[in-house]
Amino acid sequence: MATIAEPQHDTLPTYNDVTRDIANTLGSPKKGYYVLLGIVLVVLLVGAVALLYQVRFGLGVAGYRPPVLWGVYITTFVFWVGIAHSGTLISAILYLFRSAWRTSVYRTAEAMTVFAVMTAGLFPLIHVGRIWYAYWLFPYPNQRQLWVNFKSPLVWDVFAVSTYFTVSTCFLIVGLIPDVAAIRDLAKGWRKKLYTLTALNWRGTDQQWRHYTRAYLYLAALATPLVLSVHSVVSWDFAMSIVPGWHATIFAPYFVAGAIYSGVAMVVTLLVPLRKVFAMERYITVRHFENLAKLLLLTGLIVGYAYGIEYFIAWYSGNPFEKASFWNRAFGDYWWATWTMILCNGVLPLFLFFKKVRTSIPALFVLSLFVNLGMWFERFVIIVVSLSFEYEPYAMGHYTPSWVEFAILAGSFAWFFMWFLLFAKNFPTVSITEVKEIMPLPRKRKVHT
Amino acid sequence: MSRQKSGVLAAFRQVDAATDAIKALKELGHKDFIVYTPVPNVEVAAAIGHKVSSVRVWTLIGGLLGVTTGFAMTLWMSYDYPIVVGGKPLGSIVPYVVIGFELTILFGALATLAGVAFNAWKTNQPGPFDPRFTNDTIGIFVPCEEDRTGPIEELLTSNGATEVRYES
Amino acid sequence: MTTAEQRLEIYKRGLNVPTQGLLVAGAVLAVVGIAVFVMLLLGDDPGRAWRMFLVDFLFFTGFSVGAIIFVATQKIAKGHWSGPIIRFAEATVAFLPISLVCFLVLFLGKHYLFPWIEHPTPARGNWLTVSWVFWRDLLALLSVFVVSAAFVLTDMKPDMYELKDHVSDRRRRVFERLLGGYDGSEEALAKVEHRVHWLAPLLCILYAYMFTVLGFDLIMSLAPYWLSNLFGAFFFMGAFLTGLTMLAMMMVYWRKQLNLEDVIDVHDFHDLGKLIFGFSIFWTYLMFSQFLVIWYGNLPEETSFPFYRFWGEWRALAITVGLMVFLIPFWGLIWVKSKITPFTFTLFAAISFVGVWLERYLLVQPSLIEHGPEFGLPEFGITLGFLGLFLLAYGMFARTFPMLSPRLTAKAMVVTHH
Amino acid sequence: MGTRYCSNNCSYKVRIFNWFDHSNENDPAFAFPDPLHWLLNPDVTVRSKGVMEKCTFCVQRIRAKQNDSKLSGEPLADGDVVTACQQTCPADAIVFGDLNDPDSRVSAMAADERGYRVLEGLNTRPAVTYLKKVRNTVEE
Repeated sequence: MATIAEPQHDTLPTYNDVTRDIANTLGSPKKGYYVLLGIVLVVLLVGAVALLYQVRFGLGVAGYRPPVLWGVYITTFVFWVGIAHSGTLISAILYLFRSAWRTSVYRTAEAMTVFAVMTAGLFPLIHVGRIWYAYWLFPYPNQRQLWVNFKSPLVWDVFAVSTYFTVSTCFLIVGLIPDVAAIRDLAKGWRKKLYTLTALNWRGTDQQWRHYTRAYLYLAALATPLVLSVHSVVSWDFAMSIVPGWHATIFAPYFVAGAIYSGVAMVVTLLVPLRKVFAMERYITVRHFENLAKLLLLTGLIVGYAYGIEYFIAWYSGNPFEKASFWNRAFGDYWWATWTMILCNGVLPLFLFFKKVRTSIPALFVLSLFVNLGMWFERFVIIVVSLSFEYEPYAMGHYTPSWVEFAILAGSFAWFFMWFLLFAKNFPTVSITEVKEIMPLPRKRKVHT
Repeated sequence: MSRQKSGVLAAFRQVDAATDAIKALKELGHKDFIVYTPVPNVEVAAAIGHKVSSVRVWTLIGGLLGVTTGFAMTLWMSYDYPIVVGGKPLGSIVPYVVIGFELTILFGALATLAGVAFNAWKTNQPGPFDPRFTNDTIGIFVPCEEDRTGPIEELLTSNGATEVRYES
Repeated sequence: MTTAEQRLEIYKRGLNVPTQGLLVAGAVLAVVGIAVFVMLLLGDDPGRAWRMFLVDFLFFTGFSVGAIIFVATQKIAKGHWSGPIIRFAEATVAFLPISLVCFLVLFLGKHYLFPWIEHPTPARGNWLTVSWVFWRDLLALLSVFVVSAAFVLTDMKPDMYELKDHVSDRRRRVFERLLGGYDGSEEALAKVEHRVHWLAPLLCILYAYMFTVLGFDLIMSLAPYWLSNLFGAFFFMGAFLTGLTMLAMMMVYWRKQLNLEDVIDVHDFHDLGKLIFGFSIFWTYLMFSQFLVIWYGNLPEETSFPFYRFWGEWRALAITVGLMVFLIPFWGLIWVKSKITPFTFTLFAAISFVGVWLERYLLVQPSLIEHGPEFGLPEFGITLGFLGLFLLAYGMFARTFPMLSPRLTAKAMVVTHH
Repeated sequence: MGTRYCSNNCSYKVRIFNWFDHSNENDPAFAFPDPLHWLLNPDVTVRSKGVMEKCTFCVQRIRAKQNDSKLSGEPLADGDVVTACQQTCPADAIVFGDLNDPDSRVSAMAADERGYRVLEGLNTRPAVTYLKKVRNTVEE
């Protein structure tokens, strides 16, 4: 199990402190919480109305102009799937690597994963022309005796994203069980009933732990290749086609790195206020942020590498379509989107080489917002700009999103934050059990190390 | 849950005290005691000496089932509804790897869950519980008859139990 | 816990290592290899020798640097567990000067290797011309080698200082010269640590970019109209995997030679085994990512390269590579038992190692010849020659420098001691 | 159900998507009030919103001829099927037929040295072959 080389805090909290401090974050919300929740619900309502409007009148109310038939919706889909990835990285991959620092941040990341996939999953539905036939995507026996086309990357997507949702939800719930049991034993009233139900009779017996720790390990081992595969499959939605700017072998790892990059940024965005509001400074320290910053730097560098290679190979190929496509990205109609992306994802993370930036929480927070922005634009550039400028000059066009798309985009953030707010007040956003796990239990004999 | 057993319930604050007590209990031939810990602990697990959980067999079988299902389903459906798309062969292994892989993970994960649920149910140990056991206290419950608690209580106390009581 | 003297006794084992076998074997193989190479150059098919020379240059340089990159990643991730085995990886630095010479030699055979000399690609300007490729790749190699050397040297300083009183005068003089101003003080140590943590990421970044350039120039350009923008990453991650498998074999070898059973324990096998397992999967992932996209896109200019290798005369070799780098290590190393048993651990590492060698062969050769694979004296002779040179360099390093780092080993033992 | 993926991947951008429900008289986007409904071809359905379309090479005409030939027992001859565009083209510039039949007129013309296909380099093997203009290159 996890061992620690150095103490994480100046004075180690006791087990009792941990349970108490984290349990204190639950229940009894203040006024600000309701105000926030209210705002979120209003925005969500606006998004929902926009969606209903679009369903009633047809997709034409969005800003699509041929040849750009994928726009903000797919951009946002990829964006949210990407956000989801860091959660699994932090919870599963770092678990396998036995990184002790993950313990106090992984729950937030993992909850974020589940909610981000829930948000992402809506977008393919919002995006299709006939949402009421969405079930056609699944291979089920039907009267017409036809099956889905397994050669279509969109069908892979259905399998990948739904698998990802299932597995990351399992992972979150399994991780929650001992924690919920711990708060169950403190709670009163209806919450006690809720936690008793969700703790599934967890008592922490030796037999329970024996199976639990194994299962957790295997789930982590399964989630690790899964997280690589999901965004790879998403990237293959693009790379399988021969659209210039889409057809690239580097897409899979490049998208995965980008996904983790944006996801870590979102974790930082969420953790900074959360730590403040919940007074979690003792558990989520600057060291945690620095480690997150290092992850950001690493993935940011990979993304930067991919940008460089893409442009280089576009030139190296000597293929006029590829060349033109990349030239258009940088200097065409959408130059502003491309340069936003390059600046936010390629240049800004370089500041993370400085320890001062890595250890400054305000700086990291601001940076994380820029990264989120940059990553949204990255997908926008890849999807919209490539589509607007393909092979045939007669079929080139310009796309500007409509108010419906913006409303639904805003609604998606509201939807995500609604779940997160509800989660944060009802379930521990810092893992009680795992934070304890990296702290030594008291002993009667001294151990020398 | 089956009928609650009666026996001695002890609370420990120190991990090595608990492991000493477990070792001592095992030496006396006790087998069906229950140890409650707030976190999984390697020392405690080593002292009890359980075999590795059989959950891994579930994961493996689930994964293999998943990969088989993935390829079988895609290939069979391609030939059952034969339509050539994009000039690709009807049953194309290359893209079906994706489906095969995803189902491996899905089935593997679900089988792991089923495995942990099944094993936890099968090895369920009914016994008294104290809310502190999920917080900061290690608990040991030794089932025994009321008139034979003496030596067990003494063993637990001498190894460092902070609290010992009889539960029926 | 051991006392200071007991510890010193352990570290002395890493100081006086038996290198006779390595050096003799290395010298014999090197002589044989060079003889075979020269003989072939004078024969009627010098191209065959040059092609194999390129394959082996890529393979041996790849895993030598790959092993050092592994060290750098350990420094970045603060993976203290690897302390006792770190020098076995760092020792490959001794091969880098030889690699550099091999690179220079390689260009003597340029006309047998680079099709773009006879059929230039003007669309790319001067990018694929002898002088550009030569200077660019030389610069790439030099930058990686210099930083690698600086990195390894810095990491060794405290160890050399600590052990300099326990070695012969000759080695002592070497140590003292290399130590520079290092005086064993707290500040000096802090400076070393700082430098290591600064050089490690730099080395990784350089490695990624420079080996991408090498992969593009020395493999991809052999089929001048084929391209895959993941190829650079595929090349350097494959090299990294061989770095790991080489380290695995070295770890088992030195553990036995130096009686390090008490220092290198089950956990090290398990950890390194997991890494090899993971990066085998990652190799497969990168391979599949390229293949799927190319297969699906079905553009003639892209498909020629993989299809030529996956179907027809090369098919058997391609399948062998897939088995050796992915399937066999996957099913071999998925079990805990096989990872912690030295025999199986070495076996699967070796299979993967040789598998990547075949993979390099498969990447290079079909671009240059019209017929199927051929394995004979030239192929094995030249490879054994490279192996000999590598073993010589490695043995010379082991003769001179401490193969067990006192400070890193001590750290590892503190951390893994539960 | 309208993912529009096929259009994205179409190098020729010949696909048309139905953004609104032009055929539904209860919809604000209804486009064919009396007498405009006479514009519509009775042989094909008007698609609802969310459906992707492209030129089908007049599949309704092909099917009709196929049925005729089945009923009469006589095999389809080259030139039996005439597409709408072919029928209306005053210059007879469009030829339709079975490319799989090596003896058909269209096969012969496609094999002509003047024949070229759009974006041939992409290996998409389109079914439409154009014939180059014959130019007197000596004078130009």
